[in-house]
Amino acid sequence: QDQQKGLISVIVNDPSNPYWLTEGQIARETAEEMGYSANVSAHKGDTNAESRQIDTAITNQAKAIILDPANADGSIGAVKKAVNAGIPVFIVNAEINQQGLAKAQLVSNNAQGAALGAQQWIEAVGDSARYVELKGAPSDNNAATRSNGYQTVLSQYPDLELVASDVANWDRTQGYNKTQSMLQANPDVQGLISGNDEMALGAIAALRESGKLSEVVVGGFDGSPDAVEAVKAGDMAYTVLQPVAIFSKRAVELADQFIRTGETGMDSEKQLFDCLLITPDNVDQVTSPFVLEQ
Amino acid sequence: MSDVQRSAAPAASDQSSSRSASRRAGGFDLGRILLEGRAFFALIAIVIIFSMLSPVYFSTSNFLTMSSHVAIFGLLSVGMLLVILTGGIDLSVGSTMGLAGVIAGFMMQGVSLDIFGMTLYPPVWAVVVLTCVAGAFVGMINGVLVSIFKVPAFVATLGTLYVARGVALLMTDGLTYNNLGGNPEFGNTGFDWLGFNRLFGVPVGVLIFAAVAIACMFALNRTPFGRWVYASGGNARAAELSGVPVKRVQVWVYVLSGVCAAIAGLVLSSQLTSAGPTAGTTYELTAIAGVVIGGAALTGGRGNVRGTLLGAFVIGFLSDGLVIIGVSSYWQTVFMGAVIVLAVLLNSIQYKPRKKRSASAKDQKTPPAPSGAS
Amino acid sequence: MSDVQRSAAPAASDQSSSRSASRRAGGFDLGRILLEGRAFFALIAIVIIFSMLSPVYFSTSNFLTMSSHVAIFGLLSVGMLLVILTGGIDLSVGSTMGLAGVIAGFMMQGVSLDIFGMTLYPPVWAVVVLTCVAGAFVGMINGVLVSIFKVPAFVATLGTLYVARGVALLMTDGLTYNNLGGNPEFGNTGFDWLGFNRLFGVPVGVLIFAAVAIACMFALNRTPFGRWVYASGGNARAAELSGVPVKRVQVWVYVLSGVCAAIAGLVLSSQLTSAGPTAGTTYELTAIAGVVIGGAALTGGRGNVRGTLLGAFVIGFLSDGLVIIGVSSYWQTVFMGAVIVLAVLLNSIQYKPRKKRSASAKDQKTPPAPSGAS
Amino acid sequence: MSSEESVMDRPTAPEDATGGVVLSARNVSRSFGSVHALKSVNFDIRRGQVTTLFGENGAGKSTLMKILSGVIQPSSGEIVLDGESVSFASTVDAQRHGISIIHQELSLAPNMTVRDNIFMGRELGGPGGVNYAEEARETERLMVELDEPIDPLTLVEDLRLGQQQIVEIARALSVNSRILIMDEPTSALSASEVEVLFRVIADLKSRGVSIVYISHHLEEALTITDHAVVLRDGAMTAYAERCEIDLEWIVRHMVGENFDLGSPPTGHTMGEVALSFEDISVADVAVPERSVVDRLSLSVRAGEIVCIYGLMGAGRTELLECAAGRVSPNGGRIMLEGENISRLSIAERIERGLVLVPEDRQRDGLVQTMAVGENLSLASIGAFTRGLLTSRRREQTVIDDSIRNVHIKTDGGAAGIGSLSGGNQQKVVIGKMLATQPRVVLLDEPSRGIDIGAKAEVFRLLAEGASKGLAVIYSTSEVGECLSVAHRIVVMSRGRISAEFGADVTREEIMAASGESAEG
Ligand SMILES: Nc1ncnc2c1ncn2[C@@H]1O[C@H](COP(=O)(O)OP(=O)(O)OP(=O)(O)O)[C@@H](O)[C@H]1O
Ligand SMILES: Nc1ncnc2c1ncn2[C@@H]1O[C@H](COP(=O)(O)OP(=O)(O)OP(=O)(O)O)[C@@H](O)[C@H]1O
Ligand SMILES: [Mg+2]
Ligand SMILES: [Mg+2]
Repeated sequence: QDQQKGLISVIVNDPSNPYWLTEGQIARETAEEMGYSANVSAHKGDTNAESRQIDTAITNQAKAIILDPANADGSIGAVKKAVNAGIPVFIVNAEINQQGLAKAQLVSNNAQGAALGAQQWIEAVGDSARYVELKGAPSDNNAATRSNGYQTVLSQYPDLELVASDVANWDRTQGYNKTQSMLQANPDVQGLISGNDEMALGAIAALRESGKLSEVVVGGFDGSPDAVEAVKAGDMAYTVLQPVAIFSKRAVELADQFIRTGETGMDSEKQLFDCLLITPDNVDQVTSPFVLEQ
Repeated sequence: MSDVQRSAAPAASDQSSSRSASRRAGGFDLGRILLEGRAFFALIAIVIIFSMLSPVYFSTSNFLTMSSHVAIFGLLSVGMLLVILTGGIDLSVGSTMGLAGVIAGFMMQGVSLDIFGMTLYPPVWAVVVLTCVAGAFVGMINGVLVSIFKVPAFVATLGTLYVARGVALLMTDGLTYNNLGGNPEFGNTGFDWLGFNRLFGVPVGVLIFAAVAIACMFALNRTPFGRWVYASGGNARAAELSGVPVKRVQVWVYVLSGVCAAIAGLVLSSQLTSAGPTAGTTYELTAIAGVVIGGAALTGGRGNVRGTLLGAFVIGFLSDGLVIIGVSSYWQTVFMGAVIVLAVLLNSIQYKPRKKRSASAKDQKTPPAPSGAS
Repeated sequence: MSDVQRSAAPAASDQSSSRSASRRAGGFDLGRILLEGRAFFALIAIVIIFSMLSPVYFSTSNFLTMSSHVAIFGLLSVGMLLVILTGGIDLSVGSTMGLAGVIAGFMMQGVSLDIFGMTLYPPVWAVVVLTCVAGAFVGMINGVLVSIFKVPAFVATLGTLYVARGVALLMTDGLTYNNLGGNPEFGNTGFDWLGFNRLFGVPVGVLIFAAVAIACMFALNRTPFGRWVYASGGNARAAELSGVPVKRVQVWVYVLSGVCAAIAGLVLSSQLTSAGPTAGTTYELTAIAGVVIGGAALTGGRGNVRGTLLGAFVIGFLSDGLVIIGVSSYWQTVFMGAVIVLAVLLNSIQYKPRKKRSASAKDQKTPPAPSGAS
Repeated sequence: MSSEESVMDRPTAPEDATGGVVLSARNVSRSFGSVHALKSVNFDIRRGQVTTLFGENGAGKSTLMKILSGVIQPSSGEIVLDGESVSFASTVDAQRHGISIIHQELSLAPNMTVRDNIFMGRELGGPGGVNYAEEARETERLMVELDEPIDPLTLVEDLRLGQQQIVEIARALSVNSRILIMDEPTSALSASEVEVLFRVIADLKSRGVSIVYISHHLEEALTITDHAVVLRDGAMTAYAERCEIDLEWIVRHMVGENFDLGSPPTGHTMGEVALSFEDISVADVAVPERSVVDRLSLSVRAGEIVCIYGLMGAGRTELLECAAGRVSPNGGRIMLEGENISRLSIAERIERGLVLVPEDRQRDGLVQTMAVGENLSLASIGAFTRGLLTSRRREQTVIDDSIRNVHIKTDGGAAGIGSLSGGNQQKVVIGKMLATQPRVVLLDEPSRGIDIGAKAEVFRLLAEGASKGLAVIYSTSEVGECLSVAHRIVVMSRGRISAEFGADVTREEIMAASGESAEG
C-alpha cells in the first residue's frame, strides 16, 4: 500500500474510545483518499509514548503529522522535535499551550460546547436542583475547560446546588462506581452533568440500577454513538457533539495543502470548531458516528 | 526430653489445633476473626471512621451498594488467591475480565453465521456458560505456560494480560457493546438480571460473589484439591514426590482464576448493561492487593478465603468511603496506598513479640504460627 | 530438598558454571551471549524481521532514536534488577519516575520562599541532585518497610506506587510543568541538555543509561555489595549467618532503584521539556518484564545486568518497530504480550533436553530454601 | 559397560538368604552430565531383612535409592521386582508397587500440618470431602508408635529438625509398603529416638517388610543390619552378611584404608578464655515465659575444644545461635576475648573471629542459587576485597584452599551447590566458616551426614586449629564424637549444664548425665 505521495502519521489518544477511534479513522481515510499512506498510532495519554511515536514518525520520514496531543503542556517538547526535523504538525482536538510550533491547531470549542451543554441541561432540569458532576482526568486540560464551562453557566443560578463532584477519568466503570457512591451520600439529586459520554453512560447504569433514572437528568459530552443511542432511548437528556469528524478531515486537507504549497492558507494557527447539541429532537439526524446532518 | 515436651505441649497444641480447627470449620467465626486481627481491624477502623465522617455511610443500602462494588474485585481476588496459594500470580485477570465482557456482549448482539446467512441469538444461559469457558481457556493458556513450559507465572500472565486486552480491542474494534438487555423476540433477555436484580434485597452480584467464595472455601478446606493447592505452594517438589499432581493443580488454579475473572466480567457488564474492551484495566493490582492484605503470602502456601474477603472489603469500603465523603481524587490515591501498607503493617506489628525468631526466613511470609511443643 | 537440587543439578551446574564464569568475565562477551541464548535471539529476530518490513528500521539514526527510548525503561529495569536479585520487587518505579519529573519541574520553576519573599532558582546540577535524593527517599521508604517492618515487597511498593502518584498529582494539581528550559537570567539553564543533546552523536540519555548499567554491572560483579545482593536473594538466612548485612542490602537496593527511577524521570522530562504527574504510569510492569525476559528469576538470586539490558532492548525495539511498520495499536498490544512470553519460552525450550530432570524444581521457585527444617 | 569395578572381586549374592530377593538393581548406571554417579551397580533387597548401604559422601547411595524409588530414572540397567523387570515413572508409580522412601533431605511442606503432610497426595476420602478426623487419628497412632506424641495439627515449620524427620518417617510408614528405603533417617535424631526407630524397624521386619538403611553412624547401623553393601565411587565394592563384618571391615571397604577418629589433640597449652557465656537465658519463641537456655554460664579457652552433648531440645542450638547473634538473649552477657559482644551484629562478630556453623545446612548454611565457590567465599569476602573491589584471583585462592582443606568432592568450585551430595554440601558449610580464619568457632552438629573420612578430616582441622589457639565449641548428639575430639565435655539438658567432664570420661557416664539410658 505504498502510495506515492508519502506518509502521514496520525497520532491519536486512545482508540478504545469511539471518539478517538473515529478521529483516527477519518484522518486515515481522508489521507488515503488523497493518495497518501497513513499510519495511526495511539499514545493513550502518555507523553512519553507520544514522544516515541513522534520519533518514529521522524524515522519514517512522514510528510506530516496529525497529532491529538496527550497534554497541553507536556506535548510541546514532542512537537518541537518534529518541527525541528522539518515535519509539519497539525494539532487536532486538544490544543497545546504554545503558538507558532504547529502549522494549525484545529480544536473543538470546548468552552462553547460546555456552555451549550449547560444551557441545555438547565432547560431539562429547571433552575433549581441539587446535582452532581463527573469530571475527566485532571491531566487533560479539556476536563478543566469543560468543568469550568459548566460552572460558568450553572453558577448563575443560585438555586442550583452542586452537592458532589468527583473525577472518573473519562471511564464508564468509574463513572458507574462513583455515581453509586455519590448517590449514597446524596440520594435526592435531580441532575448529573458529566465531562464526557462514557462517564455519563456509567452514571446512567448506576441510576437505572437504583431506579432513579427517571428522576435524574443526565447530560453528556462528545456525541459518541452510545450516547446517541441513549439520547434516542430517552436515558440521556442530550449530548454535546464534538465535530471530530469535521476537524480531523480538515486537518488532513490542510496538511495536504501545506505539503503541496507550503502554506496552510489560514490566517491564524488556531481554529475553533463549534460543538453542536444532540437532543431527542435532532438525534435522528446523526447519520454516522460523530456526524450530524444539518 | 519428654518432660520438656509435656510441659510445652498443652499451650502449643491448643493454639495449633485451634488454628487448624478454624480452617476446618471453614465458615465465618467472629471470635476467630477478631483474634486473627489482620485485615479485620483495618476494616472496622474504616467503617467507624467513615461512619463518623458521613451520616450516610453506615446504612444498609450503602453497604449493599459497596458490597456490589466489592463483588467485582472480590471475585478476581478469590481466583487470584488460588493462584497465589500455589506460589504463582495471575496478572491477566483484569484483561480476562474485560475480554469476558466483550465476548458476552458479542454473543448478546447475535452471532451471524455467514455460511447459513442467519444470525444466532444464544440464550442467556448459553452466553454465561460460553463466557466462562472463554475465561477458562485464557486461564488454561496461563496454566499450561506456567506448569508445562515453565514460564515464570509473572511473565506468562503478563503476556496474556496484553494479548487478552488486544484481542478484546480487536473484537470490538475499540467500541463498546451496548444494549445487553437482549430482545424478547430472540429469546435472549435476562442478561441484566445478574447486575440489576436483587434476591432477598441483596444484589445478585453480591450473592454470586458469596457463592463463589463459599465454593472456594469449601474446595480449599474440604477437598483433596485444596490440600494439593496448599502443598504445591508450600513445597512443590515434596508435593510431587508425595503423589500430588502438581502440574494439574497448577493448570486448574489458573483455569479457576480465569473463570472467576469471567464471572466478574459478566457481573460488571450486566451492571453497566454494556461491555467495553478496556474494562478491568489495572484491576489485577487491586485484586492482588486484596489477597495480600488478607494475609496470604506471595511465596505460596499461606492464606485463606476469609482473609481475602476481608482484604477485598477493606479496599472496596475504603475507596467508596473516600468518594462518599468527597475527598479529592488525588488524596484518594494517596490514602489508598497508605491504607494498603498500613493494613499489612498491622500484621507485623501485631505479631511483633514473635518476630525475632521467625527472623529472615519466615518474615516475608505470614506471621509464623505460634510454635509448638518439643 | 537437595533432592530437588540434585535432580536439577545437571542443568543447574552447567548453567551456573557458565553463568558464574561469564559473571567473572564481567564485560560483554559475544560467544557467551550467543551461548546464553535467552533474550539475545529474540532481539536478533526482532531486528531482522523489522528490517525486512521497513526500509527505515535498520539505520543508525533509528537505532539511536530507539535506544534513547530504551534508555527510559532500561534505567527502570536496571534498578528493578537489583531489587529482584534480592528477592523483592519494586512496583513503585513508574510513580517514582513521575514524581521525580514533577519535583525537578517544580524546582526549575523556582521555589518561592514566602518567608523571605523571594524565589529561589536552584542551578541545574542542584536540581538533578535533589531529584535523585527524592528518588532515594521514596526508595528508602520501600526499603525500610520491606526490611525492617517485614511488609511483603509487593504490598509495600504497591502502597508507594499509589502514594507517590498521589503526591505528584497534589504537587501540580494535575497540571504539567512546562518550560523546563530554565532562564539564563536565573542561571538555571541547561536542563534540556540531558534529553536533547548528543555526545559523539549519541543522545545523552543513552549515555547516562549506559553509565548506570556499567556501574551496576561493576557493582554486581566486582564489589562485595554485589555478592551480598546475590546472597540475600539466594538465601537470606544463610547470608545473614555468613555476615552479610541483609537488611542494609535490602534498603540499599530499593534506594538505588529509586535513584534509577529518578534519573529516568529526569531524562524523560528533559526529553519532553515538560514534567507531568502521570508520566510513567504502568511502566513498572514493563520494567519487570525487561528484567524477566533478561533471564532473572523473580525468586531472587539469579540474573544479571547484561540480560536485563537485552530484555529492555527487546521490548523497546519491538514496540518501536511495531509503530514504524504501522501496526494498529490493538495488534501492538497483542504482539507485545506474545513476544514477552515467547522470549522467555525460548529459554525453556533451549534447555529442553534437560527439562525432564529439572522438573518442577527449577522454574518457579528456584530451589527454595526452607523446605523442611525449621 | 561394566568396566571400572573389575578391580574388586565382584560380590555375588548368596542364594539361600532368609528371604528371597524382592527388588534388585541390575547393572544400573546413572550419570549427571559428566559425573558418573553410578557405574553398573547390582544391588539386592531381601524380603523381611535390613540391607545397609555404606559409602563415602558422594559414593552414589542416594542416587541408587532414588532410582529404586522412582524419583529418577537410570541411564542404563534394569530394576527387577519379584523377578520381573519393571520401570518406575514416578514415586507414585513406585509406591503402587509397594516401595516407599524416606528422603535424605526433608521433603515436607512447612506451611502445612503434620497430618496434612502425612496424607498429602493420598487423601482419605469420606462423605463431604476429605476425612480429616480419620487422618488425624491415623497420624496420632503413627506418632504414638514412634514415641513422639506430636499433635497432628501442629504446623511442620513449628517442629524441630528432628521432629520433622520423625514426621517424614511416619509418612513413609503410613504407606504400608513392602519395601522401605531409609536414606539417613536418623541424621537429626538423638539416641533415644534412634532406639525407637530401631524398634519400629524390628517390628516391620517381623511383618515381612524389607528395609534399606543408609547411615553414616556406622556403629548404629551395624546393630540392625542383616546385609551390608558398600559403594565406592559409584561402584559396588563389597557385600557381606552381618555375621561376617565389623566396623573395621566397613571402613576399610569404604575408604580403602583403616583408621579411627583418634583422640583429642594434646600437647599444646591453652590460652586465655576466648569466649564466655555469663548467665545467658534465651526465651522459647513459642512460650516466652519458658527459657530454652536457662541462666547458663560456660567458657572456652583459646586452644580448647569443648563438646556440648545433649539430647534433642536441650537448647544447644539456641545457645550457639545466641553467641553468633542470630537470636538475642533475654539475660546475661556474652564475652569474646574480654569484650562484651552481646550487642554486636552477626557481621561484626564474624569480623572479630567468632563464627557459627549452623545446624540446618539447607536453611541456614547454603545459598542455593550460588556456585560452590561463591558459597565457600561468602563469609570471607573481606579477605579478597581491596578497596572497593573484589579480586577474582584472591577469591579463587580462598576457594581452592577450602576445597582442599575440607576435602570437598568437586573441582574448582564453579559447579552449582545443588550438584553436590548431601555430605559434600555439609562440608561446604564447614569450609565456608573455617575460611574466615576464626579464633572461636561454634559448630552445631556439623557431622550431620558426613562420612567417617570427612569427619576425621574435620576433627583433624579442629585439632590443628586448637594447637594454634583456636577455641572450639562443638555440639553433638553422638557420644563417640565427644570422646574423640573434646578436651572437655559439657552435658546440657533442658537449657542448663547438667554435668561437665574431662577427656577421660566414659561413654556410660555421659549418657547417664544426660538422662539417657546408657546403651545404644
Ligand atoms: N543432580 C545431580 N547433578 C550432578 N551431580 C549429581 C547430582 N546428584 C548427585 N550427583 C553426584 O553424584 C554423586 C553421588 O551422589 P549421591 O547423592 O548419590 O551421594 P551419596 O552417596 O548419597 O552421598 P552422601 O553420603 O553425601 O549423601 C556425587 O558425586 C554427586 O555430586
Ligand atoms: N522450631 C521450634 N519450635 C518450637 N520450639 C522450638 C523450636 N526450636 C526449638 N524449640 C525449643 O527450643 C528447645 C531447644 O531446642 P534446640 O533445637 O535448640 O535444641 P538442641 O539441643 O539444639 O537440639 P537439637 O538436637 O534438635 O539441635 C526445645 O526444647 C524447644 O522447646
Ligand atoms: Mg546421600
Ligand atoms: Mg540443635
